[in-house]
Amino acid sequence: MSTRLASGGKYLNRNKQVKFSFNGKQFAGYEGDTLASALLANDQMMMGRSFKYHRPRGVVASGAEEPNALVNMGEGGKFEPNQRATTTEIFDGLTCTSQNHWPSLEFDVGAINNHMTRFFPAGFYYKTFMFPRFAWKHVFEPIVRQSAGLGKVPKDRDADRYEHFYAFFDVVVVGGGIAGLEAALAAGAAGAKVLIMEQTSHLGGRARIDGGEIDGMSVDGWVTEAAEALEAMSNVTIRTRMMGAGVYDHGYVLGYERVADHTPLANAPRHRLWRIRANQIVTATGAIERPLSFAGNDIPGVMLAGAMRDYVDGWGVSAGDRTVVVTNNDDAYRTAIALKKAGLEVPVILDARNMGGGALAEEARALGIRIENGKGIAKVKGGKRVTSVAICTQAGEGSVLEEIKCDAVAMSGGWSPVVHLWSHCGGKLVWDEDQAHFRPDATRPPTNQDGEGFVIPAGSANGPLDMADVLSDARAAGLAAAKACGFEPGDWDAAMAEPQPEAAMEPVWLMPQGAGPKLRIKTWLDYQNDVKVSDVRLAAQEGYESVEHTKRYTTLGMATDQGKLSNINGLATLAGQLNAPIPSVGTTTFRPPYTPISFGAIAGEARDEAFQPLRRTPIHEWHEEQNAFFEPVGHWRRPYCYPRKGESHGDAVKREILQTRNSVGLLDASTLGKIIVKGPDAAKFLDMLYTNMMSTLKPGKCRYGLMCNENGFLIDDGVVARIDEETFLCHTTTGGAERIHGWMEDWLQCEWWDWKVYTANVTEQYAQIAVVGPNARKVIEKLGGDMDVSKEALAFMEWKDGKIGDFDARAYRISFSGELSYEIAVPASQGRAFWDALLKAGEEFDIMPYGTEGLHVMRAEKGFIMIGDETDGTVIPQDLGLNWAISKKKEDFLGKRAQQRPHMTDPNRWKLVGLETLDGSVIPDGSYAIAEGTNANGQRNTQGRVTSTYYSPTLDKGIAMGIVHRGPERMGEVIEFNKVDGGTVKAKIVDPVFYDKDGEKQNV
Amino acid sequence: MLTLQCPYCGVHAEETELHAEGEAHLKRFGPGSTDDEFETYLFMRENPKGVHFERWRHSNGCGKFFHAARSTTTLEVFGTYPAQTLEPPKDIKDKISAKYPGWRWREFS
Amino acid sequence: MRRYSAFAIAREAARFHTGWERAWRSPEPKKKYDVIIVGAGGHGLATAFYLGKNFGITNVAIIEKGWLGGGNTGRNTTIIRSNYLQDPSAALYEKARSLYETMSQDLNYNVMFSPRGVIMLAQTEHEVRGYQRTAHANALQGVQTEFIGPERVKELVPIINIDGPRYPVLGGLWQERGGTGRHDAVAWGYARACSDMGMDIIQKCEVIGVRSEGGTVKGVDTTKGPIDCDKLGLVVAGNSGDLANMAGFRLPMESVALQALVSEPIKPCMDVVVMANTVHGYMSQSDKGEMVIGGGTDGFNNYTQRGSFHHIEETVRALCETFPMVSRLKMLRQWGGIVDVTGDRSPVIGKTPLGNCFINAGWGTGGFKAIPGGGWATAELIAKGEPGPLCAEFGMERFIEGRFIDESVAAGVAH
Amino acid sequence: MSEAVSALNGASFDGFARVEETGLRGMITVRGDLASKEMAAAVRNVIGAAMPETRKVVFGKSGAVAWMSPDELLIMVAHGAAYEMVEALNAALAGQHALVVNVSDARAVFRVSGEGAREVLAKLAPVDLSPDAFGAGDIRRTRLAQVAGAFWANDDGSFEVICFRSVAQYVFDILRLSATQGGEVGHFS
Repeated sequence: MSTRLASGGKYLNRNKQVKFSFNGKQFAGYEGDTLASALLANDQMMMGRSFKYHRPRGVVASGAEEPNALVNMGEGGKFEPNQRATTTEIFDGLTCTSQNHWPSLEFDVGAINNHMTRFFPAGFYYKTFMFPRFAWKHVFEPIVRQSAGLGKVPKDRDADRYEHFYAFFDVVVVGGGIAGLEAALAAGAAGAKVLIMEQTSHLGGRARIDGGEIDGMSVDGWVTEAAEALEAMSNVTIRTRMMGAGVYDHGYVLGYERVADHTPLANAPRHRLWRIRANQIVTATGAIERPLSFAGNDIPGVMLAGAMRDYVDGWGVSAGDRTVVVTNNDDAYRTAIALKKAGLEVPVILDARNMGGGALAEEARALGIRIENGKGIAKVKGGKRVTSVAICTQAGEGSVLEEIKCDAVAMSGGWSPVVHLWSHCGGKLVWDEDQAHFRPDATRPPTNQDGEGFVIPAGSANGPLDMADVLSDARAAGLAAAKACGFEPGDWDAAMAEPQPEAAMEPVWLMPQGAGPKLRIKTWLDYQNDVKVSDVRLAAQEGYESVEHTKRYTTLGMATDQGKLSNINGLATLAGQLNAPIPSVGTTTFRPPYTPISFGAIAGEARDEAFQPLRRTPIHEWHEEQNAFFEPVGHWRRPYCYPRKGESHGDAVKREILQTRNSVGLLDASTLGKIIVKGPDAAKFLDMLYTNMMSTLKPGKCRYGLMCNENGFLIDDGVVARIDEETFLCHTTTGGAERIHGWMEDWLQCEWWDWKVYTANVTEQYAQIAVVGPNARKVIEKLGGDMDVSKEALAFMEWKDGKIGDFDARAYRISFSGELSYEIAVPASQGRAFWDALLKAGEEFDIMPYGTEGLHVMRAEKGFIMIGDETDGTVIPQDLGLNWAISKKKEDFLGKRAQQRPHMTDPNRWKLVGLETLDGSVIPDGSYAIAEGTNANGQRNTQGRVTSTYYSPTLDKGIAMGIVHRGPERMGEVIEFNKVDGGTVKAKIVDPVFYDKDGEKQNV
Repeated sequence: MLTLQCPYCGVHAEETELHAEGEAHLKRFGPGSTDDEFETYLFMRENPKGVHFERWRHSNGCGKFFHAARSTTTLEVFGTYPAQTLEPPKDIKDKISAKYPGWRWREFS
Repeated sequence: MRRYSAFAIAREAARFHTGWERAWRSPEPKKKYDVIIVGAGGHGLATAFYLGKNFGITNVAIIEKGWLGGGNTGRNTTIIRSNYLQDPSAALYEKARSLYETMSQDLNYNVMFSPRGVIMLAQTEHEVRGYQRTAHANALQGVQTEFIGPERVKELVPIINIDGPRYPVLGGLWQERGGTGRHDAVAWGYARACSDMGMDIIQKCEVIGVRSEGGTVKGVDTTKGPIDCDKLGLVVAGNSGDLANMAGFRLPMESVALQALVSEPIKPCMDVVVMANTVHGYMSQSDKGEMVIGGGTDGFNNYTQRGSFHHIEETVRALCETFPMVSRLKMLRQWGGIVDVTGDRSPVIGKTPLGNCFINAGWGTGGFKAIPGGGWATAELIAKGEPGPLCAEFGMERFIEGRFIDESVAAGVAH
Repeated sequence: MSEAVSALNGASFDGFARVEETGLRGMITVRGDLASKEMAAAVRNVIGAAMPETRKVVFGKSGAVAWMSPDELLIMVAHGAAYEMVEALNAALAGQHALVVNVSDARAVFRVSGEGAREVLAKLAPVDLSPDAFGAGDIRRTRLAQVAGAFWANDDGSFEVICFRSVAQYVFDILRLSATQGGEVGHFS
């Protein structure tokens, strides 16, 4: 059984007990425990079930590489699936449950898959489940989906908060082990601005467990001093619980800081995502131990040798009482020695190397541990827990020499540098024959904006495993990073350690090397996804030769650990089957993040009210107070209508329109874009920008203008007012202000930079209110002031500055409704006051506001086009009967050349008309006018479509605008519009102006 | 996540402060141009694998449009320069030549 | 070709699966082929398959610089739908969708086409009108779609945040027969079928030149030597500009990064595919349980297959808002592909300025769903030398004439 | 004249830094040739300030002058004084190709003060806010989370942040969230 040892555990604070629950059972651990160490301490070896076969899974590693020990953490708004037990610090009140089983971890119905293993080889689902055709969707897929997936689905809204942080450094060191510390010391002493981040809560990394001496001190002592020295450097920042999640182009690094995962009750953001720009990045990310491939290597109790040592020395936890150690290298002897020293039994060390180990082996032997060279494991026995191992010769096919009772197995297949961050942005790898691993190829680093390498690997992450080599490599990396930032080495001595020579490791990719199919089908490569040696071999046999093919065909390395344990072993297995050298088979591309990071952290503060900016006009609050129904228009919210008690939206729109047409209404038009264009060449510039001639506009006058893009399509419209000889004010649509301002600047800066024109976007300087209806003038006049708004003093399509009441105002006599109408701009800070004043003055006329829907309906009654309704990016002004607004005198304007192309001048283009249903009904939104027959693809022919369709309260019937094939030539003709239910609506082609054709109402 | 130095305000702006504005040094063709010329102006693009000249705007910043010489395969930036020019400055072309002798991009080399 | 079936698996299980044959051969190139297809992605392989199946042309080589299916085919979010607005697009994508329905049986390879339904959310009045327009167009195009109300959306997608607050769901365009497929399997299934017809799939063979005589294509130079052909099909999403360069013409397109990401797997919680265009994000759940997420493209030319992180951020915040539970999940993996985007964001299938050289390119973000349709149309184009009705509108000449196929019109641009 | 109100009417928040809307401020956008002697004279005579260098803000007798782009200044004066200043600047620049426009109501202004001020901004803007990189008199136009904005550092260690008026509530919200207790990063201290 696994248990807490009476002593030991350098990460623990044994004075502070912590209570938590797992699958409803109450457990206790200590401060400093991870969830995995605390569960082991409570003899909970089995922590989950595998993905495909639902096999029992115990913890196999002690850090970020763990594939098995994943739990559902927390409850309610703090629930999180797939939390890795090995990287979860326990806290009082932690609750978690195991995953991927039903009804319980101990008894899982899905484990039936386990007995069918042979029928579910790699890629089996590509070969079956095809008949009958509907069965995949309705029968097989639901079964597959239900049994797949891991953690439970979160139900509640996230109760935590998250944030981002931008930071800039010369050198970012990822990894707080001895390599990271030494690199940071070197770079920091040189004067560089350094960040060192460590994903766990403590500095020092593996070396603190592996032991040895640095500078004549224990590793623990040296780490403490190094950390103090770094703290003392004002140019160095140390962050723990922060993982280097990804390296991106131009020195961008993501740091994933788990601020409050371990203290969920603190009033702190749960995670903080650091977006860092680094000149140089030092990856001191260490190495990960590889499992060995033998039958039964997935049974709970089989663990990585290094991890088992971590649990004993770091957390005072034994994984078992009797542990068989199996290895192809010297490092695993450290585990045997540590176990023995902790008073645990090590019945045998199986060393696959014929020559056996070096000095460490001698030390183990001296402790009385039996060592068998050239031997391996034929098979591990056990179900939910290891019960024994069968020993065989590594060179053979697995004949059992001896069976040894044990409850744990410590395995080591060698160490692979963590090269993820090096690779994220394109760093290349080289195969190291001696260590049998890929390590960074220093000659092919990822390159930055200057074309120079910007990532430097350090320590074990670069290949070296011996502490002395690790330290010197790390110092060199730190100095190189500082140098690349222009810093010379500072006055700081290199840390020194005695080399500890080890016997060479020997690659072992299958144990025993001649294992037959019966063993291979029980030999796991990917524990979480249940990929075995037999699966990879099958993939190769079937021609999935590229490592990417094999990965995808077998799902090797696609699990939540992203193949940290399985990649190299899988690759070697594939190479073996293909009879090719490992490097020629290639390696898969490493993708960010290094380990999964929360979506909450990625979204940061952007949630609830801060999800997106919501733009408000100066009158917005009033609209809210009136319970306006808003519609989003870009980031603005505009009132759609102002429903009163008991009114439907339709009722409200009708009331607002009738009131406006009959008396007076108000519209908050503040969102319309307003751009000042000024300079000696302003008129010339606007002539290019608009299809109309703007240079002939007189100061004091307004003109409706159209803007097209260079492709000829209509992109914006609005009223232009000439302020003086050199100055114009251009109105744009609500969505168009920033876009059109940018468009103007683009032409002025990049094409006509010698033209003397300045622009300024003054949209937000003003609140703009449309006072509309037969009584509009009376309302304004009631406010007083010095502005004469009579027909004579301010005629249609004129503007004027002056005082209305107390307000500095500019009034434009323009109309988008066909009524007598003034659009009045006042400074934004007085917008609300002006609105209130108008409401008060209009009381006697029953003044009321109308919303965007009323605006839309009234303009449609008048046959005015709306950008976004009549236009959709494929419509040219000529389609909309706007030829009157397209100057024929101008040689050039933006879009003119495009409009000369054959398809644009084609007389068969659909053109704007009005549409009146024969029965007075409203044509459905989006309806098409059908034509006879079908096209070559069997689609029903069409001859037009509706662009705006409304019930007109003014006319009490359905009206619509649409574009129809040769429409204006077909007045009076009746055509049919489709309905989605298959029926049609008959409509007559009419003039698009339904109301006050002669414009008498707006010209009063 | 690119960073480009705005040649107007000097800020080393990151991509989120910038807006990409497409291929640089396009010659505008208006009325009177041939169909081919006009199509080339509007649609035909170099889209090179390697050295490229493009337009950016420092939109969340000083608002200026500028040009950048950049590799589309390594994202190396050879330089940025103002928009009021018809061709890349010599020092930038020289810098590219030093790294990619014989490069060509439309009429520039 | 030995057929795949449950019986075959049972038979093989008895002998530890030692009897499975190669899914496709790996031959050395011959000197000459009737047709060379450059690019063994979905569209290239499908083109070859339909050349053989529909036109009996099997002396075909499919040349691939990397490994088959390793470009955008193996990098996309596997959505299949045909609810397009414009007639030519709807015809092409619906053809593709209908071919997906029977693909597993046609290829004897389970591509796991799962018509679980696709919803495109309408979250502004403008989007409502846009999708109603699409629904009306689809009704006449023979594409089954329906505009559904918010209650129905909630019923189909229980995890959605229907009430906003920022963008309440006002409805959605629902295509019940849309869904997802297993992207790798599509490439592998076509490859197996092509190989079985005697076609040569030549992987790890890069085209380094296009040879022509008198304005007509003669063959290609490759890293495995020159190979002659009568007709050449360029089907190399993400590298079209580069190949066109070799063939001596320019294209109306640019190559940009498109990114996708997946969460860690969780138990099934969302059956349908949901696309939210107002906030720029879409999401489905794979059979493995991962939430598969995509967003928009980068704005600049980029051949690195790495996108910019801020796009991931925008997409993720959109999805956290639309599906609040997403906030408690973790991003497992992000990646990027290179997509070719044309001037109207619709693909190009047609002749090129070089005789007997044809192109299928410019799929932007929509390539996977079109694979069988694109292959079908391109095969017809190559076999007959002239476009058939399916791709008649997709030629490059549309950019000269100003006859665009613009699908963005339905994606709500607010005014 | 009717009483003018700022976008948030002086809203404030006290977290590990203090965030407050400062109220209305007169603002004038000036576009023109900043290198010309006429422009320098206009700024000197009307505002009593020197022409700011690139990305600097200078504080003069009657207001502050911020460098916004190579051909743009933002002049900040008392809200009530803006109109007269526009007149005066226009007069001083008569005959020049220049644009002087009163934008006093187009924006909102926030002050972020206290020890954590730098951190609050560093959560929102992709800008190096370490004291050696950004000091008093520096101004930066940038992005604040999802909107455009600008800020400068005052002599007293506080920062002033400007954004468009329509997004004042959003900017206040993100400043407030960033300054919320418990979110101290401890990076610049």
